[in-house]
Amino acid sequence: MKKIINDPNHVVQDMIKGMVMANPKTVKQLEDTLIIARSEAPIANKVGLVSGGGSGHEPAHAGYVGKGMLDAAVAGEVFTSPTPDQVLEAIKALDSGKGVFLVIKNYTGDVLNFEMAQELAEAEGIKVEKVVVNDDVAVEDSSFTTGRRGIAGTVFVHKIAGAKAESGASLEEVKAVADRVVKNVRSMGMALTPCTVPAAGRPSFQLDENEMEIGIGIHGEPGIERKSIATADEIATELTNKVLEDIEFSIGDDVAVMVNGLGSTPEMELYILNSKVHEILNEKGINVYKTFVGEYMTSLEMAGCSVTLLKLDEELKVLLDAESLAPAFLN
Amino acid sequence: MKKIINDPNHVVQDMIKGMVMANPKTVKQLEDTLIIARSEAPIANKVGLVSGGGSGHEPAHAGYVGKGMLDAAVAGEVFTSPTPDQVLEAIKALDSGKGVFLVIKNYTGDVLNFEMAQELAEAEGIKVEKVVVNDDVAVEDSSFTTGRRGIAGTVFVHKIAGAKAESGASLEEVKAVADRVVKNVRSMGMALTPCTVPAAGRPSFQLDENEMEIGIGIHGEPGIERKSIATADEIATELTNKVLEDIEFSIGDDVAVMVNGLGSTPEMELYILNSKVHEILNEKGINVYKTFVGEYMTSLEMAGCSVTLLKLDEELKVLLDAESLAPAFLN
Amino acid sequence: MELQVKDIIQWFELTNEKIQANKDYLTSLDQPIGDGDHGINMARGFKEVVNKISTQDYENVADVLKDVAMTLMSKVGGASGPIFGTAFLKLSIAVKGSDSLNFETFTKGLEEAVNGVKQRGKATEGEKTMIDVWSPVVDYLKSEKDFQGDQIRKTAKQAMENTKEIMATKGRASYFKEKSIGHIDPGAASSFYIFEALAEVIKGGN
Amino acid sequence: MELQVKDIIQWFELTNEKIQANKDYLTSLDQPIGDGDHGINMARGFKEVVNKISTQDYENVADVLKDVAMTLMSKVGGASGPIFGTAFLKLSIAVKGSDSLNFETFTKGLEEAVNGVKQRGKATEGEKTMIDVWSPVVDYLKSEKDFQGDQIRKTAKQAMENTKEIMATKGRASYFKEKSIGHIDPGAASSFYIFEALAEVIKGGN
Ligand SMILES: Nc1ncnc2c1ncn2[C@@H]1O[C@H](COP(=O)(O)OP(=O)(O)O)[C@@H](O)[C@H]1O
Ligand SMILES: Nc1ncnc2c1ncn2[C@@H]1O[C@H](COP(=O)(O)OP(=O)(O)O)[C@@H](O)[C@H]1O
Ligand SMILES: [Mg+2]
Ligand SMILES: [Mg+2]
Ligand SMILES: [Mg+2]
Ligand SMILES: [Mg+2]
Repeated sequence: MKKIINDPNHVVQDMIKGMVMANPKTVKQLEDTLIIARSEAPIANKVGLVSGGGSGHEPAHAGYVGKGMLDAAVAGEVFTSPTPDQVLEAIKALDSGKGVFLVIKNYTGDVLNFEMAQELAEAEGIKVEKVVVNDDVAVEDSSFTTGRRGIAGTVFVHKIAGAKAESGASLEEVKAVADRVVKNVRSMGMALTPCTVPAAGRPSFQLDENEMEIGIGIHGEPGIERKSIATADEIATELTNKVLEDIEFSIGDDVAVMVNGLGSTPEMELYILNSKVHEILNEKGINVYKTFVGEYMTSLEMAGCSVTLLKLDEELKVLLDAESLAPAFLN
Repeated sequence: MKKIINDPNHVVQDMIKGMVMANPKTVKQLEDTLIIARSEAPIANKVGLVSGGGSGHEPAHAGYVGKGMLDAAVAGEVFTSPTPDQVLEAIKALDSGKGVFLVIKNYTGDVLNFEMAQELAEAEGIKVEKVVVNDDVAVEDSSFTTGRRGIAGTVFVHKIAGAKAESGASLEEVKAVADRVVKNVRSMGMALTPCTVPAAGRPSFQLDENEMEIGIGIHGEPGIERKSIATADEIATELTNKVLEDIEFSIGDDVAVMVNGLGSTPEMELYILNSKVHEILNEKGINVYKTFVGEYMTSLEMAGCSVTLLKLDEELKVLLDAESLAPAFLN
Repeated sequence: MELQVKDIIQWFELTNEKIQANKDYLTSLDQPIGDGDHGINMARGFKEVVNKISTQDYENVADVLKDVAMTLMSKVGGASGPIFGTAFLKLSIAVKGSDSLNFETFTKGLEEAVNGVKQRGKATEGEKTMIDVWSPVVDYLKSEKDFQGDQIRKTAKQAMENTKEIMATKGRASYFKEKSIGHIDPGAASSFYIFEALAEVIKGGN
Repeated sequence: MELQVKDIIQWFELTNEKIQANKDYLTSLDQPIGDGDHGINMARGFKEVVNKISTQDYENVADVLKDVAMTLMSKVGGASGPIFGTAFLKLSIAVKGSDSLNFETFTKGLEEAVNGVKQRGKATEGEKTMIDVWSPVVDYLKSEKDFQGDQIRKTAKQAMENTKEIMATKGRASYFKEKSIGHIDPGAASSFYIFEALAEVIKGGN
């Protein structure tokens, strides 16, 4: 394991410290927690937006804390959901009376811990709503979720629900738009190499020199198929078609595209892939409204990528284009 | 070699295509070239800003094309400077009569090819000035440069000279401020793993499982020392101190910090490093004005990082804070 | 026999020893069919459990169990934190009031624990989770009259081994079914250590 | 003998064959002391050179050399593109007017080429570059009266081998000096292929 770290059991704490130091004006760490919140939180008359999950997916989720996106991100240990007490702290720190909205990726751990926090917060009289993001079309049920996994599409939920909340919308309105994003977003990923959880010290799986794994999750959970490495065009075609099969698109539909790197795949390769994704969408008469190429939801230093499509209506476009001051999604 | 590509000899063309597709409103590819330019170029009454160099350093340089930064980026083959005719095309496409400014990283190839382009452009009556960036304190002269190499500090030159040019400054004024950035910026890097040039098909060097290389260049050129892998704190200390030794800082000086990932180092690790860099600067009484953590000047999928410090005066602060619409440096 | 406060404390001290000793093994079980953190999670959690309970004075067993539950809940995270947390919380609630645990109360409490886990995680037997160890142990206890350490251990061990053969059923895609076969469920393995530790406490107490 | 247009064309065809055959070798020379692209660069450039000159009709040698130079300049990039481009451009300019090249003109032209390279790259002998092959070849030619293929080849080969021993001098840090020793300079190696090809043309022409 070759990593620039101090203590493998202390990476999350050390990271959070470095994040706050990098953005001292915009974010703060809530004392004795692994929560990064907007420095001005709680914000009066605004629904608070909380997300989070295991660490190792940076810039998710702390990079999306900022005006127009999240109000707080709760970090768990690497690939491990944060605990209910931490999520509860975030909810309590954000609530300004208008309620708090939770964006949860669909993993058993995340769902259980966030739900327990929700129950505890509700018991304290705080209004809480949530959305569970399940954009990954690779697997119907995976070894540790019920239903689809949540991957890179989550970032669109942060952006759009964040813009809605920023506009002063109610908790119900924020939930409605977040649900609409979840309904319209699909993703699929693939990997060329595994990644190593620092405290584990060895790679989570093995892939031969000429193998790739299609449909992999963002923690190295198994995918659909392991096969010989293909060209960028073939990979783009397989991922894009799987996504397109799963959601109804009509000619003239507007989509946002995200070509997401999982960690060590160079931007060069993501752009090569992007070119084919666009070609496929053009052929089908689907209109690309906006494209995002880069690292948005990573899996430590895994090599690989995912392709996300979000079908847009007029309101979603406006919210996607709205201002964001989150360091990892400046807009 | 595991890469998401089509033809190893065609990666740069494919990448440029995908880049333009991702940002169709803001940039264009100049026909029959590997040049990405702002879609509205040439811009009347504005000094044109051109940079570029070998590919494989993405988002450098095309990601920095946009309002407030570069007007064009010329891409060479992977790790190979673009040719004079390409640079000349960019100069000609940008010139609006106010002259064109070249930002060159100090590698023999870049300097030679850009200089020849400058000579050819001047012969056609275009005013051209340049700056050669040499921020890398690791080596005095390297195997293929005379003088120091140019690495991540170049991004600050793009940002600040870009903001100056955007403000309507003259060619001489742009050059003066770029020279000031170069005088005040220093960097140093290290690597944990090598990278593979697609057309070469094998890694550029070897590092043992417990080895790192200090002072490495962004093409895998040799550094100062190969030694046992150290902790993040030790690495931060070594890199930061080398930079601090090279440039005079006084208590109360303002600096911009860039903690740059070389390709496959997770953001988590960069933030861990950042925390120690800040600690060292705090101890010395140096004031961090702004911090940039992420991938700014990469070396394909190399694992490693660099630390850059830029000493700021009042004008540099204003220019650093000025608006930028370049996709890789939104501000 | 009846389990006293000191027995319950010893139960978790022994569990912790086993978890720490098998941390890497538990993580390795989580790598092929999970995300490779189970040993790390459990080791972090049980270390804190022992830190917590070995410095407190307890009047009754329910309070020990509650501290165990709350510590797991707030230190483990992931799926296993709330699941094991819920299990011990339900056990604690079920045995409230008793300052020692007789066989019947314990069995009843463990049954409540399994029900709580099923409700919390929306899972049931045969889905390759820790339930596939806890539920057979409860079934075995219900067929008995008193604590028998060896039999508890044997039942848990067999149940853990059996998770190897379980393949994902309803809703799980076919490629997944095959992939999960042949692997012991990590949560089942840590559950085995929990019951093995219990068995040792019982044996010592006999 | 005098080198005719067809000889010059053959010179670059043979050079191209050698460069293509040794592309990986040249790249591997560039890995320890450079950035691992020299073979790729040279192969890309010389392929284009041959494409260009084998489809044109030439009246005189200077025009062939000019096309070689311009093609290298616009297709190679890196340091070697402008360097080799400049070398052949200077040679072309120096031999302008002659429709074939006698020994004296060629030698004079090659000397101009080396001067041009030194000026362009601000380097000189003993700095572990292609100059350390070109310059000894010019020196040898100046000591001769006519083309002798074998001797040109031998001189270039020896000079190339000698770059192994050269260590970075003035200004180059000490750690670097040591690292570069023991490695042939990649540009010196490709220069050797250029002169070896020339030697074969001469031999054939004799
Ligand atoms: N819904 C569930 N019900 C009961 N146990 C579960 C459930 N989901 C997961 N588990 C248990 O949790 C274990 C995984 O724990 P762990 O690896 O620590 O958390 P995570 O899956 O979040 O990484 C599984 O092996 C399984 O025994
Ligand atoms: N200043 C210089 N003068 C002469 N030759 C040089 C100079 N710099 C580099 N070279 C030659 O160029 C070769 C490297 O070429 P190449 O690898 O293609 O370009 P780059 O160094 O830009 O990657 C070196 O081996 C050396 O022979
Ligand atoms: Mg986990
Ligand atoms: Mg090069
Ligand atoms: Mg796990
Ligand atoms: Mg080279």
